Amino acid sequence: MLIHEYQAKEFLKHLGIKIPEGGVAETPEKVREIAEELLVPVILKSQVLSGGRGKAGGIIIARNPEEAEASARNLFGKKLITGQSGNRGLTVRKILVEKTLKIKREIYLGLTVDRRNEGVAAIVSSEGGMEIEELARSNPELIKKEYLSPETGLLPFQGRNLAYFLELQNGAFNTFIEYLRKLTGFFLSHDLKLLEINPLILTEEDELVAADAKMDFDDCSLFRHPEIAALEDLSEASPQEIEARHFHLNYIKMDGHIGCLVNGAGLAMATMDIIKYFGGEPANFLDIGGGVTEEAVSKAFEILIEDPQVTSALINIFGGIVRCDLVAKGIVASARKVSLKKPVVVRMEGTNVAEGKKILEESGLPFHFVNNFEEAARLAVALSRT
Amino acid sequence: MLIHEYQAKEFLKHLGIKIPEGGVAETPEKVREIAEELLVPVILKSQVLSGGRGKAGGIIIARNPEEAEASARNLFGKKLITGQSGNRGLTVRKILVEKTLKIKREIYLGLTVDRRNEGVAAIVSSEGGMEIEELARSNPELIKKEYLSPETGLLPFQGRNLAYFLELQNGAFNTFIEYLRKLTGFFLSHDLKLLEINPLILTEEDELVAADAKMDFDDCSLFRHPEIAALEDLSEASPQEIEARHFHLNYIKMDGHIGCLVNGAGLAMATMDIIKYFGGEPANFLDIGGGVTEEAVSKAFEILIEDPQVTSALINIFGGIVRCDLVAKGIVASARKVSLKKPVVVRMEGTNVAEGKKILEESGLPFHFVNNFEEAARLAVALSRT
Amino acid sequence: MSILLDESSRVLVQGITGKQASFHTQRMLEYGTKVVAGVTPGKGGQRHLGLPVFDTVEQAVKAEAPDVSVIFVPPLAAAEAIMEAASAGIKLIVCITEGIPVLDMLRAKKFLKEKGSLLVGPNTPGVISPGKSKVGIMPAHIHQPGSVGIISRSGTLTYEAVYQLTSLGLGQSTAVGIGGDPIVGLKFVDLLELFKNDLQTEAVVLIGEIGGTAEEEAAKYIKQSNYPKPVAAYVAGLTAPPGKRLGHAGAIIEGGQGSAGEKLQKLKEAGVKIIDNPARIGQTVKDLIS
Amino acid sequence: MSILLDESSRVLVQGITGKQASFHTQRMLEYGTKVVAGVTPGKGGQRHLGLPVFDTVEQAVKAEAPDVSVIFVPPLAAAEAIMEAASAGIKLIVCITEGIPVLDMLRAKKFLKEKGSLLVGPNTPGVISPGKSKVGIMPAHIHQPGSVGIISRSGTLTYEAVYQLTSLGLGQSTAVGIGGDPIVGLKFVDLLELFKNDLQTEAVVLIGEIGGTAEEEAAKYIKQSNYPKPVAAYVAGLTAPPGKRLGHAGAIIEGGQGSAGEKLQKLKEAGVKIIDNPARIGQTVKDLIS
Repeated sequence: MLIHEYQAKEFLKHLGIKIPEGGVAETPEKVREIAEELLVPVILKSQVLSGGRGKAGGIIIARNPEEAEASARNLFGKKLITGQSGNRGLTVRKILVEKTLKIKREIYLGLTVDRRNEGVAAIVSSEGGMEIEELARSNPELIKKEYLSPETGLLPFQGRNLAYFLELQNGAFNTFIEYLRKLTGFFLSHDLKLLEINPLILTEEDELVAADAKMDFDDCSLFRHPEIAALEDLSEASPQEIEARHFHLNYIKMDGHIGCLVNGAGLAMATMDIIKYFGGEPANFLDIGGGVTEEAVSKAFEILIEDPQVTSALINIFGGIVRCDLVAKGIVASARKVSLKKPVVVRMEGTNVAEGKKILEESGLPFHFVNNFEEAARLAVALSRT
Repeated sequence: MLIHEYQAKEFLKHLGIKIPEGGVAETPEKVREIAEELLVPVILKSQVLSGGRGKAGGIIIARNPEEAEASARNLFGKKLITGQSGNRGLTVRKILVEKTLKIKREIYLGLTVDRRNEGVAAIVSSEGGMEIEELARSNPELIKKEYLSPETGLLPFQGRNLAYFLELQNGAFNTFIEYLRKLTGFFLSHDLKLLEINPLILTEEDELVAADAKMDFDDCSLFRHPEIAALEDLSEASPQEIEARHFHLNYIKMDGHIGCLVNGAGLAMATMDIIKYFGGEPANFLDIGGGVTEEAVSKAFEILIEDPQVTSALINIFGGIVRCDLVAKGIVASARKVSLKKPVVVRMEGTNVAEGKKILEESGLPFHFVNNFEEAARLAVALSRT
Repeated sequence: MSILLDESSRVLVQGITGKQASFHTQRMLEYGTKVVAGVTPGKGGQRHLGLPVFDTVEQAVKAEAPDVSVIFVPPLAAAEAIMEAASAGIKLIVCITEGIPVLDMLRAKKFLKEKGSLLVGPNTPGVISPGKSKVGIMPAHIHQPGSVGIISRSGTLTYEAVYQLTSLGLGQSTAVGIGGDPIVGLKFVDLLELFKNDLQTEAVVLIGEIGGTAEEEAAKYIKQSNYPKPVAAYVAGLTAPPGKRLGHAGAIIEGGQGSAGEKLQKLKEAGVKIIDNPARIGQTVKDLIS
Repeated sequence: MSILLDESSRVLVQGITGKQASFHTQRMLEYGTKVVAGVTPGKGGQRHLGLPVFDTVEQAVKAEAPDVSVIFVPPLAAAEAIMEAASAGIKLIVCITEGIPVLDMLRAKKFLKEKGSLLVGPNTPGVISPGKSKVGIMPAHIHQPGSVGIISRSGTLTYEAVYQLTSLGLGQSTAVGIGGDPIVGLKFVDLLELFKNDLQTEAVVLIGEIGGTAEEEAAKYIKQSNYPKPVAAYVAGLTAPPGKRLGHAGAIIEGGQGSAGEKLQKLKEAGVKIIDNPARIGQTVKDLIS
């Protein structure tokens, strides 16, 4: 779970890590007010849950309070389209207003769970401000990693290895190690998956200041961190996505025309893939999961079939833990409710498949039954075009 | 470094581990006062740094305050001779006065650095109150161990394994695991080598109460625990031992007649052994160490030669880091000061041996030079009898 | 021969008295799996589904000598259950639980390395050696004994693959779900190595998905070892949008890495037969063998 | 051949700019040891005793490719220095430092197990393969190349043993101080194993002392492996009182265990030649060989 920059910076502040002076505003007037207090050129940073905000026009420097207010007026309500936002973009609802810094150097500092090495990687680069994956491809020699044990955290020599790599001096050297130690402790105690300070600024006064901050928490750990779970911002989620979450459905909206309802993440991906393979475009990823209820199936079907972009649907169930009859009941209830008009292709196998098909057939609703996975996909693609 | 039972119990109390009600007294009147407050039969426990206090008569039950005062009057100033105290015994200066407990069961609970397995062992037994080494020989099936990693501490299943082994029920089950978790945390954060609660009492009210407590801290770690170092009780150390400590000399008084001054622990032990081998008895263990100063050598020589039990001395130096000339200077200074009358055998090898011997020879003092280790020992033994 | 499991495997169920565990233990017993005991702290001494229940794995090991354990305990205690099993000397641990915090798994894996136990999962349907032993939650009836080894990061997609194979008359030696989490126990490489030495196995199917580098590592291993048996692979998620987690905690394209296309490319270069159409997994393997 | 060290060993000194380290580095250089670099954080880029100084072991490894490191850093940082060396890929770490907290050493040893480096010490005079390389603080002149391997928990007592051997014309293949602390790296058993395969070594001398069970483990190993070379042993502390720490942190008889008598008994039963009189170490070995 990603949190906003301003929220991440609150955590940094509590840890004793320097952040720029500033505040969060939800109105242009408040932006001006904060700018007036800061007394100098300020930077306005749109608080949306995505990287690439700068390129998308979401970050603006203002030389005085008036300019700040005017820029903020433009930003609020604007849809930022970034590499990760999809075509709909992300609406600017909050702006972080900060004092600009006198920059001597920009550093990258990141902590992440490293799947390959099965440890926590502390990563630094002397080229802050760039995307680290980009840099890893173009200039790997500018990056240094240390692998930390989740039990011991940062060992002193690992901090030194990184600080010497960055060629930090005197006070900044020790401050950097201290920051890293605190961040590692926070990372491990709060179950983060990713923590980035990019850039970490070495100011002309030789202070280290976190100019940006990204924190991504492990969703699976939120049960033990209710205070983190409470920070979730659902303002960008569609009503469908929020409803799906409520029913523990894995639903992701996409741009195609064929709605998919599948059990299991792998089979759901494969269903999207086969639609594409036969020339169609999936309208969504939807994994109803193993412990699904009839009610949740109903909701799942409703969400996908009411999507105005959807012109046909493909239901692909391989009953295992999930019983086909339960899925069938849920679909029928929902299809009746929405007075189904779109073509729906059903492919079912596994646990209680006969009972499931019987329920669908007896409903009198216009389902297309296809036993073969491939044929089902072909038909759903064909039907989406009629 | 061992601390007293009452000090160890203070730590337990801070950790939230139940200890019997009571207090420490240094006078019989104070003992009576505490006994009056406790209102029931009390137990008087002599606070000396040794096990086996019960057998030595250092632990007494008193049925009323008068009896408590009378018993305390007998105890204060008494010399307790235990298995670990040596013949001189340990003087009772403080008495811990505690309410007696209604005992349902007695449990042994210990944490120790296990040299063989190179981990921290948590050890329990359903037979509390006995010495664990004794029990390990006679009834090993009554003991269960779990090895804890110094990084993770107690894993929940390890606590359960031990608690089920002890057949604890309900509240006591969970309390036991909680105690163990806290004790492990304390052990690891405070650098203990041994922590024993023996017995841990299960009372008739099903509460777990630490009836006794032993804590031995790692001397090497005291630099980072000044608050622990401050608890050291030197009241039993002889002035010689305190002086030796002050000069970083490893000095241990023994019961023989031949004083030893050696560099290196292994060679010092070997020197004691060879004295014994030739029928003598060493008066002390003394390792002057590698980083010794001339002044410390002087002090070392003074301590051993002024011991009234000593009838001859053996100086055995194998110069490595330690230079023979430095040792010689130290000895000469000291020998002059005490106007040496006892025979001293000197065997020197290694770094600057020629210079060392020259200094000793030119001092005009009556040193016996022997180059051979064996001959030196023989002579020292012979001289001790004249 | 098969790998990991055979007729003699003695299975312990951790968390046996739970609802899911009870249901699936019943199914395993019906399949003929030698389930010998269960563990639920606090319920030691009881019997459940006709099996003895113990408070600790250690007690269960002492009494019934299981060599495999299958874990159905909730996410917050599952990593610890893995460590408990390893500490008690269980050789193969199959963790069904989904949703274990990733740092818990890092700690558990470090622990496993010291103890030397093998882990399958977490977030796996389990392992089955058809006709011999089933340890997990997969529907039994779709399987049939045979010569194809299956290694998969997915649950239902594995069933799909097995179903296709069985429909074409191709049985399976062992099917292993390695789990959909970012940090799992045995990976493609480890299992390829086991299948290599398994006489019963003639060909191996890898079912990968987006995220991580397990498929790339498999490709490297296959290439470097001149893998002696034919391997076919399907990788799910060609249509997956970057940065989105697709159901499995481990199924996410991060920082431009872990896409299906990249994985397929590497596998192809290693000489693996690529399956483009997930409806043709069975047919592809059939063509590959004959 | 010798063990652990030979002419080609490239040695790094951690904490090189300290007083003790400087003194002994000078001695090592005089002996002909290939000291190639030093590390002192904050002094990288300087030169000391003609050697390049680096801020981190990693930098030193990159520049000078040492395969042995000798540690002279203070107790509070020494365990960490061991981990730093292991992390940087140093194969043999010799830790001279005395007084490292025991829990620090437990952590360091766990770390070493993961990295696979060998540790000698702490609280050791070091290792010397006479005529080839000396890594430590032992007086060089008493040694001479030869065929006796020495493994000892003590410093000066080792010098005594070496002196006796050399005086009788018996040289040493390698002399290893394993250290006087309760938790050390290589133990008697590990080094006996190395000496077993060393062609230069004809006989081994063990010098033990009270405390712990290293001697008992050695006895067991010698017995079980039918150790093919003659072994003689002296164990210091027959006169040691129980419960008292005799100089070395590890030299203490605890709970009735770790006495010299017990150790000697076990070694005797394993067929080891027991040396009663510490002045006869050399003579005993001479009799044993000839």
